Amino acid sequence: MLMILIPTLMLIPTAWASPLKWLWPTTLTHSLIIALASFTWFKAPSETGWHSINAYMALDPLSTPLLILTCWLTPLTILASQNHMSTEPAPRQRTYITLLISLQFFLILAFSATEIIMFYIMFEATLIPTLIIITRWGNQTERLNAGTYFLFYTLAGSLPLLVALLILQNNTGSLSLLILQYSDPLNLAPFTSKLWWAGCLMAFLVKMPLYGIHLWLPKAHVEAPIAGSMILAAVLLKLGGYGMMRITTMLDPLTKELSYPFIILALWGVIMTASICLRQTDLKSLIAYSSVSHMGLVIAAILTQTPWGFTGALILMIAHGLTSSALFCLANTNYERTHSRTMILTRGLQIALPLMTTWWFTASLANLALPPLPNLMGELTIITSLFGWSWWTLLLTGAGTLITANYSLHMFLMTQRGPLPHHITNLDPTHSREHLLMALHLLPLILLMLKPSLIWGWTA
Amino acid sequence: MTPAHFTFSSAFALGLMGLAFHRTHLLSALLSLEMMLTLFIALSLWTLQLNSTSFSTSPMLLLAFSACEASTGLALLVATARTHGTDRLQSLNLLQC
Amino acid sequence: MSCICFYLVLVVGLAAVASNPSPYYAALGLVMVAGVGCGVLVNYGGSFLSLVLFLIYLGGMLVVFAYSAALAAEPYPESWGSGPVMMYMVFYVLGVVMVSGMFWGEWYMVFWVPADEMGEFSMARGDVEGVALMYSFGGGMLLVGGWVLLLTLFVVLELVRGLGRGALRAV
Amino acid sequence: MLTRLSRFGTALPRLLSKPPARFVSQSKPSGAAGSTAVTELHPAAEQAGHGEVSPYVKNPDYHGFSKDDPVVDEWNMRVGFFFGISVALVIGGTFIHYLPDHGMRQWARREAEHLILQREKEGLPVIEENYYDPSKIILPTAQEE
Amino acid sequence: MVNFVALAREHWVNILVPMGFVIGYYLDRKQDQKLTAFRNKSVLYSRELKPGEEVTWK
Amino acid sequence: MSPFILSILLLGLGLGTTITFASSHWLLAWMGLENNTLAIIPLMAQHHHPRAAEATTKYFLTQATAAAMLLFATTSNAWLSGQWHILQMNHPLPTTLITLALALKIGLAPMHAWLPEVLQGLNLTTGLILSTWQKLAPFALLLQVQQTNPALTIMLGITSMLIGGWAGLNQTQLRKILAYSSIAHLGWMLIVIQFSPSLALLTLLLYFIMTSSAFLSFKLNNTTNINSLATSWAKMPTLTSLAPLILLSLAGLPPLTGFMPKWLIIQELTKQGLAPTATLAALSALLSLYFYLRLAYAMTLTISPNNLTGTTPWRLPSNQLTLPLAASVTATNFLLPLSPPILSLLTP
Repeated sequence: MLMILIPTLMLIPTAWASPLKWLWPTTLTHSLIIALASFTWFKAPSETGWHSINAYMALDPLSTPLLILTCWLTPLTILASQNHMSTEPAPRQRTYITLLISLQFFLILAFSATEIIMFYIMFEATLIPTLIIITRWGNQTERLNAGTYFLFYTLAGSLPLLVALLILQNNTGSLSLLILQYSDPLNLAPFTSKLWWAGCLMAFLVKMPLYGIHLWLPKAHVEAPIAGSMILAAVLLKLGGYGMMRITTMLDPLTKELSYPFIILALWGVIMTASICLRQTDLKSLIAYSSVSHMGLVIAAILTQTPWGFTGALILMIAHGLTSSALFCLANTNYERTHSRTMILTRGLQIALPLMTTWWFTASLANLALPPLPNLMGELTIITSLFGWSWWTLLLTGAGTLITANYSLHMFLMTQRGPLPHHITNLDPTHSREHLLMALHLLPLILLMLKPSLIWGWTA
Repeated sequence: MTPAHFTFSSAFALGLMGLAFHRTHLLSALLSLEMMLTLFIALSLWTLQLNSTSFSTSPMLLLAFSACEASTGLALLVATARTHGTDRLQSLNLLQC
Repeated sequence: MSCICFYLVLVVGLAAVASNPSPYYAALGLVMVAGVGCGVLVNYGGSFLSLVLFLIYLGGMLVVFAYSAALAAEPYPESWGSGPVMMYMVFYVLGVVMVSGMFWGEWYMVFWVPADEMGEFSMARGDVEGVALMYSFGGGMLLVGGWVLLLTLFVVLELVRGLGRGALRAV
Repeated sequence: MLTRLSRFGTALPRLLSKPPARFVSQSKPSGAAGSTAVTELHPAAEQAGHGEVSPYVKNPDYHGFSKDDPVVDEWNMRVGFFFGISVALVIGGTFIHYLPDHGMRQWARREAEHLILQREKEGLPVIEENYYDPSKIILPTAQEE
Repeated sequence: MVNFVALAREHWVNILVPMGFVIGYYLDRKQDQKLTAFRNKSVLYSRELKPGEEVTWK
Repeated sequence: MSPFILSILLLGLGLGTTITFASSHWLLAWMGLENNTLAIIPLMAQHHHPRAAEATTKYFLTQATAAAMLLFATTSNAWLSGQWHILQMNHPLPTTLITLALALKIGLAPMHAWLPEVLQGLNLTTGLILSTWQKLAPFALLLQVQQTNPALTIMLGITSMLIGGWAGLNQTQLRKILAYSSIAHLGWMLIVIQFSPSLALLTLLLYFIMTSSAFLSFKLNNTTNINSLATSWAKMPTLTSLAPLILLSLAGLPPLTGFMPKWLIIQELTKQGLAPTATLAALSALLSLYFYLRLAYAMTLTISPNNLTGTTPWRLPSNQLTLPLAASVTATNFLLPLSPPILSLLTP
């Protein structure tokens, strides 16, 4: 555990001490090495149990893939931000890298915490670097609004969680994840226990986000700089899913009935947000809404509380983390060249940036869950588990899949095909850096097809 | 409740209400603050009633402190009269929002 | 009975101060209260404390009179005869009467004069001896009191130092 | 109006004569002039004044890493590709591929096959509702409790 | 020689993260030993170290 | 002000609080409070401009009233129970009165209106003294008084938190914002004071640390309103980049020190079966968070257009003392991991 955590901390002095010329390659290289070292976490000695335990942290098959995703995403954010940070003065570049690294630090602590309060603190701790990244390095003035939305939605959801957790702590005497599932269920008055259930889940539902409390997400994504969007879509949303999976084991008798409206709302949100994507003009906003749509599936799967549901949710989270991050990077390559996110202004890029179209194609296909990719594996597992819960969900999930395919293709055709408008003929060619970035996003996704058991989670 | 207790309590409450509700002049407010006088009487009466001889120093100390307070209040009256030109409390409105 | 009269005057006097007349009259009310307070104390046998109150407080009131004459002089001073002041006065007195009604019937008179009980045998009165204790056992308190008076001296000096504008402005 | 214009003084002719390069009309000009390439309207060299000069002007072999120094740029690219692809993906992928029995799944499968073979040999049903043999579990009697 | 010094001056920062790995590995080991000691105090879980084994933890 | 007089005044300030700390008799405690009030008044009015004089007058009136109320309540207590000892208050009426008088003295919500105005009239150093040192003595008394009515302190606490959050929302003056933040923090302390006085004390001390780093950094930047915060990066770049952390620590966001008191207080409240109150308290922190966030936006997270004179100050050497600021900023941001030892230091 500490073997990854302490090098992550050491990245911060590295970022401040390295000469400016070598700042970006140094941090990139070292964070890549850390990501490589984090692969050792896959070496789990037991089937489903905890491993790499120390006093405060431990890993299990649920948290390991998410942790490795976190470690993998940090070098990618560093790689992606290099171009648009190059005009900033040196201390700000270093501060930016420091924020990204601190985000990785907090996320590692959050995913590996064995104490729920520790998880809670780190869950909230990720807000501050993200907030600063969004509001300091975003481009438009709306970023301040987006930052406020982001902070207040999350906090308003998660402060009741703190109270709920402390109630649980007063009743059980411990909040350790290692033993909590063996403790007795909470004895509260019926109405209070329902409120408690909602308090426990609301923070994660806001973070995921559930349809209806998702309004912070498109704003934050659209206004954030590329690294912010990437890490937000790829990892921060997954904190919500991870927290839900952890906490539902303690909500046991209540979830059976109380989850009904939430499952329905989540699935309804899949369709609604996917339909919003269909008529979206803003490229980043489209990708953000597609995140909401996918996360709706994850919420529904977790709330069914079946092993298949959990497996599907984890697979979809990992796959979506890589895919949506890749899509944001692609959107950013367009944005850096055309300075516009409006899709109608950036059409026909296949002619100008032909190799990039390959990446667009792959990423779009991954987003619409093409068969061998892990995205499909996740979605199929989720759809199956939901089908087991109720037959009627097939209407919603089926329609959702259909619309997802629709808007993914729409996004691809809109941006890549057709004639190139005259005002953007003078584009820079793509950089090797961007190809490296896309390769580092999509190759792991493709490689995961070969060994999906890595991201199956608890169920072997 | 003894009449003496009631008397100084109500007198104090009256002074407090006067301070809280009706202030035209800063000087009026300071005069209302002189409800400390009732506290002097109360302390003295308590001492005298209980025959605690050694406690009868306390009214003297109270008197010394309230004299200090009164003189500080009057000094502030001078200071505000210098800066604001009047001692009307309504003119003390620079800091409101 | 004189005691009850003193109490009444005390309360009415403070109501007179509180009902927001011009500072002239408020000071007058306070003088009245202080005088009555001396009476109350004498009634209880605290003649030394009463004397102290008389000397210090009424002496202090003189200063306040001077201040109100200098600073808060109004062209049309309001006494208790004027409308709003009278109204408040009546309101306050009525309020006190009503509150005292709440306690009606629960009065118990504790009217003993313990400081005088050994009067026949002692040369000095209890309160005098008590105050004199300030110079022996209560020396610490005397120090604190003296310190505060010194502090107040500096406080007042600092407060009225001003910006070199000299005298007070006209009202 | 004239007085206001006169404030520009000598700058005025310059302001009027040369429209800024960025204000390019996007509507198609009529006639033969319509075929003019847009690139002619704002060639790369003139962009220098807008703070955004294409790095390809300075370094045709630009890789997107360092705008100032071609050597640093290329070295950055090499380092990035080496550590990203060769080290992280290839070595990492190899490591994961040769991980000993991730999640003990192969072991579990072997055990299951063994168990099935054994049960078939013994003539027992392949799957049974009791995980343990109930006869082997010795419960304490009521008196002992 | 001078070249080496210049190189070291320019790239000494690259030692920080590997140093972090070393420190982290060392601390992990210490943690394991601590937990082993903790476990060997328990009657239920304590056991002797096998030959060549450093910690019973894990 | 002559240094001799200044030293006498500072001595009086320290002595007043110390006397109150040391006393077990209400009269002596009252004397300490009076001493304290008298000593700070010339410090507040030292510049003799109208706003300072006004603030001093308002402060004097409220503090004198509060002290008189305190003495009245203790005299009544003596009349009713014959007891002058601070720890042995058991008649409900004087206890309530004393609590209200002390609430007026430290500026708790229904009696809070003087605090923003007074703080607005002071310079930042005196404001810092006012919002830290001057709260100690009344708070020490508040800790010792045994509350007879549990609803009173909870109501005071909740109203303070809500009003402190709500009224700070539309302020543009930093000192007023800090005053409302002080009210909100005192609300947090009051809500837990009867359940765990040591926790309230811990909250107070942490609030002192956090608010002093806020005050000192504003002082270093020489700003008193939101507008002029925008140029602070030119004066003190490092501090400016740390400023959001200070402000968010005041707001109580997790990995920073400010979360510790909130966490512990919420824990104590849920332990007492007051979960709805705890939730309300936690959500009221969002109100305060909004204005802290606005300050952070103005100070660090946006960069305003600037002119040449605006960017020069950092070239000029500043001779202001930064060591206390550095220490308090460090403590403001990084004390949360140390919460177990800090807690065990303060809880008996």
